[in-house]
Amino acid sequence: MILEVKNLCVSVRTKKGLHPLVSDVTFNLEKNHCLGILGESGSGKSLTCKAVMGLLDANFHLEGEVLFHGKNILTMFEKEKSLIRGKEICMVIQNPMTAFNPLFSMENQLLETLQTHLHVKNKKELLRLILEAFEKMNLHEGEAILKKYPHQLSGGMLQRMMIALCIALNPSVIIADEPTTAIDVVNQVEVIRELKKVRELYQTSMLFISHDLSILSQISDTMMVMHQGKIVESGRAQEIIFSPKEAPTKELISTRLKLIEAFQRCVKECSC
Amino acid sequence: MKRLLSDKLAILALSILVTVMIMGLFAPFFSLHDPLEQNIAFKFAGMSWEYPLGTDHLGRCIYSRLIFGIRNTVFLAMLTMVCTIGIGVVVGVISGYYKGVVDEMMMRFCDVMLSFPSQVMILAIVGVLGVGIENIILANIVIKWTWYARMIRGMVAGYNYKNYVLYAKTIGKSDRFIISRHLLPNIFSEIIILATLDMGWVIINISTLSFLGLGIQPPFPEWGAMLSEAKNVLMSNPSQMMAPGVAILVVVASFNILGDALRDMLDVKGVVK
Amino acid sequence: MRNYVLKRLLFTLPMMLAISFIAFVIISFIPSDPAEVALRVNEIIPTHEAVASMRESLGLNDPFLVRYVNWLYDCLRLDFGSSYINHNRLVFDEILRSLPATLKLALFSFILVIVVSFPIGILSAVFKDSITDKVARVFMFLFTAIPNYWLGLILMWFFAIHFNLLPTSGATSFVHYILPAITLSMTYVSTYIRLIRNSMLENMQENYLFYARVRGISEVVIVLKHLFTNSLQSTMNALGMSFVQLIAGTFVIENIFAIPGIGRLCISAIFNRDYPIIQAYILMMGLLFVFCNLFIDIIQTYLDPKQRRSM
Amino acid sequence: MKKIGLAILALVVIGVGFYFSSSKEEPKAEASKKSEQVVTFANFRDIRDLNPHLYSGELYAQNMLFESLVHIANDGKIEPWLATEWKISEDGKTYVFKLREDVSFSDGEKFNAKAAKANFDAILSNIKRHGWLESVRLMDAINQKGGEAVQASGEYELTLKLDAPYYPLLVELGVIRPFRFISPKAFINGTTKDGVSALSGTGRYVLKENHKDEYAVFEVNPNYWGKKPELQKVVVKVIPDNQTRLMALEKGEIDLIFGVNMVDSASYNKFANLKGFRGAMSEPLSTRMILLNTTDAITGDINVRQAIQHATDKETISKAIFAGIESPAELLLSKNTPYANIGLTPYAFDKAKAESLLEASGWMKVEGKKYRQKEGRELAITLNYNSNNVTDKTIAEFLQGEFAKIGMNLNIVGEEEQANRDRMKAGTFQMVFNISWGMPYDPQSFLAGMRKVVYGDYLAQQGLHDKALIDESILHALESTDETKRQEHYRFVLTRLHDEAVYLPLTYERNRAIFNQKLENVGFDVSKYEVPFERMRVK
Repeated sequence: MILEVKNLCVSVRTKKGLHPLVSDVTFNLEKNHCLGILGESGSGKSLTCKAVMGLLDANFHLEGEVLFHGKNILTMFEKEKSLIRGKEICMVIQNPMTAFNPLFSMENQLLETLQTHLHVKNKKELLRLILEAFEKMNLHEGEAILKKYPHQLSGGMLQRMMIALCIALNPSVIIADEPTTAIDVVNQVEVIRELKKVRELYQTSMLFISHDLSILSQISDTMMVMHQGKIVESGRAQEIIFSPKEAPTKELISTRLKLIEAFQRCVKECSC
Repeated sequence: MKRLLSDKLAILALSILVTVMIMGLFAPFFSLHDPLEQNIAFKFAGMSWEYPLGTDHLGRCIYSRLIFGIRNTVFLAMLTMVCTIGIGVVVGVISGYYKGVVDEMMMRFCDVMLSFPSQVMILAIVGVLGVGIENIILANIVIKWTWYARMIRGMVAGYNYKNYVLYAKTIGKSDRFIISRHLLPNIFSEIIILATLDMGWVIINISTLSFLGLGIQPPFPEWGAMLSEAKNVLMSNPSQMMAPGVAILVVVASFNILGDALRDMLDVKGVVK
Repeated sequence: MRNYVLKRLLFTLPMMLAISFIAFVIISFIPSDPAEVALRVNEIIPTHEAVASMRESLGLNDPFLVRYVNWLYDCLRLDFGSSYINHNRLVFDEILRSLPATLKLALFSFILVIVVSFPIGILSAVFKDSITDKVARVFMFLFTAIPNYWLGLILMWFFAIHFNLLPTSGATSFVHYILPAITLSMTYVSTYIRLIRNSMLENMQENYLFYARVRGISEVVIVLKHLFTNSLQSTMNALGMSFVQLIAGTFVIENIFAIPGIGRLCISAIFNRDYPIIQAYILMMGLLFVFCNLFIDIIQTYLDPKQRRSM
Repeated sequence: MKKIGLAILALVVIGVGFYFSSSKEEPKAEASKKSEQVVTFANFRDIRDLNPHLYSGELYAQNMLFESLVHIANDGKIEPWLATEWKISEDGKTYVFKLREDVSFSDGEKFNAKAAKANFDAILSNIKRHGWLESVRLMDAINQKGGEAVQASGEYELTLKLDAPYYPLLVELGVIRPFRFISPKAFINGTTKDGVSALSGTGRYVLKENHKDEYAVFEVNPNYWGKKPELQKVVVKVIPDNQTRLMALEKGEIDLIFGVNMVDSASYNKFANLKGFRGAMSEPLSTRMILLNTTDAITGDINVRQAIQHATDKETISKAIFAGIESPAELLLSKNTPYANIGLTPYAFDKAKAESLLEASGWMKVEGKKYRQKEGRELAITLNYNSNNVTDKTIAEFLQGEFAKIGMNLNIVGEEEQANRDRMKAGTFQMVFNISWGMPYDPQSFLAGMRKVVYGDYLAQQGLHDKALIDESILHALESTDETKRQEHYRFVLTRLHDEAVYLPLTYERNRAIFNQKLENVGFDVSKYEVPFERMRVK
C-alpha cells in the first residue's frame, strides 16, 4: 500500500471559528494504480491533494491521517515533508504558464529540482538525466528547450517539462491536479499519452484530479466523485460512467452526455 | 474601513493627528501663555507647573509655542499640500484623460522637472527669492506638483479604459461629467494616501529650511525653527531639543503610519489575510 | 542590446537640452542683477561704471538666447565659467574637487541602505505580522520621522562623545564616513524596507512559488532565489532614483559632519549668490538624474529575460 | 541571474573599500599628540584666497603669513616690525622708514626697499578695491599729481608721501590688510590684484598643505628672521556647524576655538568650568550696536530714536543673553577708546520717558490696537539681522518683546550675511545690527568709514542736517597734527552722533576662546581678527 488516506478533514480558520471544507475523505492507492477524482470546481479536490502533499499553511486545520509508506505526512516536520515532495510524491499542477519563475531559464530550474533531490553533484550528469527524460517523451531538440525561458514555451510544452521532472525523479506517486484544463485539446491528448507511458515504464501509482469525465475515463482505473468536500461515490471507472448511483454523479454524467450529443448533432448538420 | 479599524497602529496615529489638529485650531484655549511673551529672567527654566515643558532661550513657554506652532507647521504643510495636489490633479487629469499632444507635452515637461532633486531646488528657489512663508510655499509647490501630476495621470490613464468610463463616453456624457462623476472619486482615495505619506516629507523639509536659516522668521513659533534654535544650545542645554523634536517625530510618524495603513487598506491586491 | 542603449541615449538628448535650459533660466529669475551682485560679493562699491564694466565682462549685455548658446557651448567644453567670488577659481575645478567626498558619502550610504533594508524587508515580509515585522515597522516609521540634522547630532553626541568610538567630523578616512552615512541613509532604509516588504507580499501568491514548494525546493531557496529576485525587479528603478537623491540630499549632512562635499559648495554658493556654481550644480544634478535613470533602466531590461529578447 | 546580482554587489563593495583606503591618510596632527608643539584649531569656513592685497581670505591666516612695516601693541602703541625706526616730516606728510636688513621672503627673495615699494605700488594700482582707506587715497592723490608717493630712497630705506597729513597712517600700516608684504616673485604680470602665484611672505608661519573646505596645515617658517614661535605646527580644520565644533573640542579632535562669533556665551561658560578645558576672555574691544536710519520716515524723527534708546534694557541683555560676558554699553565708544573719554551722559533705561517721547511725536496709544498709531499708520519698524549670527538674532527677539511693551511693533527679519551687507550698503533699512571696528581701528578708521559708503553709517546719517559738517570735522580730526585740535574735532563728532541717537549701543564685545588645558598662555592681540599663535605653547 503506497498511500492510505483515512477520514481526512480540512477546515479553514476564520474569525468565526473553523469552517469545514473537506470532511472524512478516505481512499487508498496501491502500486501501479491510477485513482481518478472527479468533481466540479470548488468540490475540494485540489484542496485534498494539497493536504496530502502537506502544502496547506497555518490557516488550515487538518484532521485524520495520510499514511505514505506507513508514515503519517500530516505530523511530519516541514523538513521531512519537503524531502518527500518532489522525490517520493511528484505533482503536475494545473496552470503551467505561471508554474516556472520567469527570471530563470528552464535548465536552471530543472537542474535546481534535481540537485535538491538526487545527491549527484556534477551538472553534466544531471543534464544527461533530463535529456534522457526528454527523449522518453520524444522531445527532440532538448538542449534548445533548456536554454529557453518559461515565457517562450507553450502551455503544453511547460506541462511536458513537469512530466519530464517526474520521469527524471522517478517518484512512487504522481499527483496530477487537472493537468489538462489549461491547455488546448491537441496537447491534452499528448499529455495523457505521456502520463500513461510513465505508468507503464515505472509502475508509478497516480492520483488524477479532473472535472473532465472523458479524460478521467481514459486514464484512471478506479474513480471517486467528490461533491462539496465529500466523497459521494467510488468504484471502477466504467461502473461510475454507466451506472451512476448518487445524484451529483448522475447530474455530472447527464450534462456531459448532453454536451456530446449536441456536439454530434452540429457535426451532422454542417456535414450534409 | 473595517480593516483600518483593526490596525491598532493606524488608530493610534489617527487619534494623535486628530488631537493635534484640534489643539492647533483652538490653540489659545489649550495654551497657558502667549507664545511670544518673553521674560528672559526664566531662560531655559526646567519643567514646572507654570511652564509644563520649560522655557526657551528667551524665557517663552515652550508648551504654548508648541501648540501655536501647530498652525505654522502642520497647517502650513497642509496648505502647501492642498495647493500642490490641486495643480497636480488639474494637470494630471487633463493630460491623463485627453491624451494626445497635451498629454505628451505635459509629461515630458514633468519628466524634465522631475529630473531635478526636489530638496536642492526648493533650497535654491528660497535662497534666491529670499526668505519668507510665501516663498517656502511657492518653492514647494513649483517643485512638487509635477510629481503629483505624473502620479495622477498614471491613475487616470488606468481608469480611462474601465468599462463604465467607456460606456459613459459612448452614450455621449460630457467630459466634465465623466471626470467629476467617475474619475475624481476613484483617484480621490489614492490622492489622500499620497498626500498623507507626503505630509511628513513637507514638514521635515520646512524644518530643514529653518535649520539653514531660510525657514519661518522669528518670533512666529514653528517646530522646525524651534528645533534649529534648540540645536544652537545643544551642548549647554540638551533638553531644549526634546519638545520640538519629539513633536515633529510623533506627527510625521503618525502621518506615515496612517498613509501606509490607508494604502494597505485600499490596495486590496496587496493585502494578504 | 547595443542599439537599444543607443536608442535610449538619443532619447535623453532632448531631455538634457531641456534641463540645461531650465538650469540657465532659473538664474535669470533672480531679482537682483548678477553684475551688481558680482561686484558687491567682492566688496567693490557698485558705482555705475563698475556695474557697466562688470556686465560687459560677464557678457550680460547680449540677448538671452545668445547668452544661453554661449553658456551651453562652454558647458560642452566643461568650462562652466569662473566663480564670482574668486575669478581665478574655475567652477569646474571647484566641482571636481568637492565631488569625490559627496560620492563617497552617497555610495557608502547606498550600500548601507541595501545591506540593511533588504534583509529586514525580507524578514518582515516572510514573518508578516510577527513581532519582528511589527518592531521593524514601528522602528521604520520613527526613523523616517526624525529630521536628519537632529539625528546626525544625536548620533554624533552618542557615538563620538559618549562612547568615544568614532570621530565627530572631517572626511579624511573611511571611519569618518560611518556616522554621516548612517544619518543620510536612515530615511531611505525605511522606504526600502517598506518597498521590499510590500512587493514580496504581493509576489507571495505567485504560482511558481507554489510549484517550487511542490518540487520540494527548500523554503530558504524559494524565498531568496525566487521570491526576492522577482520583488527586486520593482524596487530596481526606485534604487536608481534614490542614489541620485542621496547625492542631492547631502548638503545638511555635509554641513554638520564637516565633509567638503558638493552640497556644501552649493549651499555657500547660494548664500554668497555665486550664480555660476549654482547653475553648474543644477545642471550636473539634472544630468546625473537622467543618466542614473537610463542606467537603471538598461540594467532592469537586461535582467528581465522577457524584455531582454526585445532589445 | 542571481550570480549577476551578487557579482555587481561584490564589485561595488570591493571598489568602495579600495577607494576609501587609497584616500588621504590621517592628517599628522591627530597622529602625534603629547609633547610635540602642534595645535589643531577650528574655523567655520575655509581660509580661501590668502592674497594679502585682497579681502577674500581669512584674516588670522593672512596675519600668520605676512608682516608689515609696523606692529600695533595691545595698548595701541606702534612698535617696530620690519621697519626698525621711522621719521615723520614737520608737515606730517612724509614718512621715512628704515628697514631691517636681515629679512627674506620664504621663497628666498631678499626683503628690501625695492620689494616694499613693489608691494605698495601693487596696492595703489588696485585703487578701486582699497578706496575706503584714507591713507591709500592720500598716496594715490600724490601719484595723480605726477609725484611719486612711494620711493625706495635707499637700499633699506622707504619714503611714503601723503597729499595731506593723516596721523592714523601708522595704524593702517599695522593692521592685517592691505599693507602686508609678499615676495615680488609671486606677483602675476607685475601686480597682485589678479592673484598671486605663491603665498611667500616673511611671516612666522608658512602654509604647508591646503585641502580646501577640509583642513590646512601651517608650519614654522624655517628661516624666520625673528624669534621662532614655540608652536611648530598649526592645523586648521574647517567645521561649519557650531555644535560639531563644540563636540570636536570636547572629544579632543581640536584643541582651540577662538573668536567672538565662534564662541557664544553659553558654550563659553560650559567649557570654562569643564574639567580638562579652560576659557580666556579679552578686554572690551568693540561696541555691538544698532544703527538707526535718520532718512527713514519713522526713525528719521529724533524723538522716536531717543525713545528707542530709553526703551532698551542693556543690563538685561548683558546679564541674560551674554551671561555677563559682555558688559552693557552706555556709549557708542567705550571710555578706554582713544579720544572717546569726553563725559557724554548715557541714555538711562526709562520706559516712561520713552513713551512720553513717542507721544510728543504724535504716536498715540489707541484702544483695541496693540501698537501706537499716528494718522492711521502703525508705529512699525523693521530690524534686519544676519541670520547665521546667533547672538544678534536672540537680541532682536528680545528687543521685539521689549518694544512691544511701549507700543512699538518691531519686525525682525533675518537674512544671510551677503544680503545683509548689501542692504546696509544700499541704505534700504530702518534699523540694522552694526559693530564698531574695534581697537586699533577705533575711533579713527571707524569714523573715517562714515565718510563714504563702506557700510551703512554714511547713508544712515544723511538725515542729519549737519552731516557735511560732521564729515568735514572727521577729516580735520584725521589730518590735524595738533593733539588738542584733534580731540576737539572728535568731541564734536561723537557728541553730535550721541545727541542725535543715531547709534543704539548694546554691549562691549570681548574676544573669547575656549581650549584644551594642554594649551598654555592663550592670549589676545589688540585686533579681534588676529589669533596670537606665536605666544601659545603646548604643556
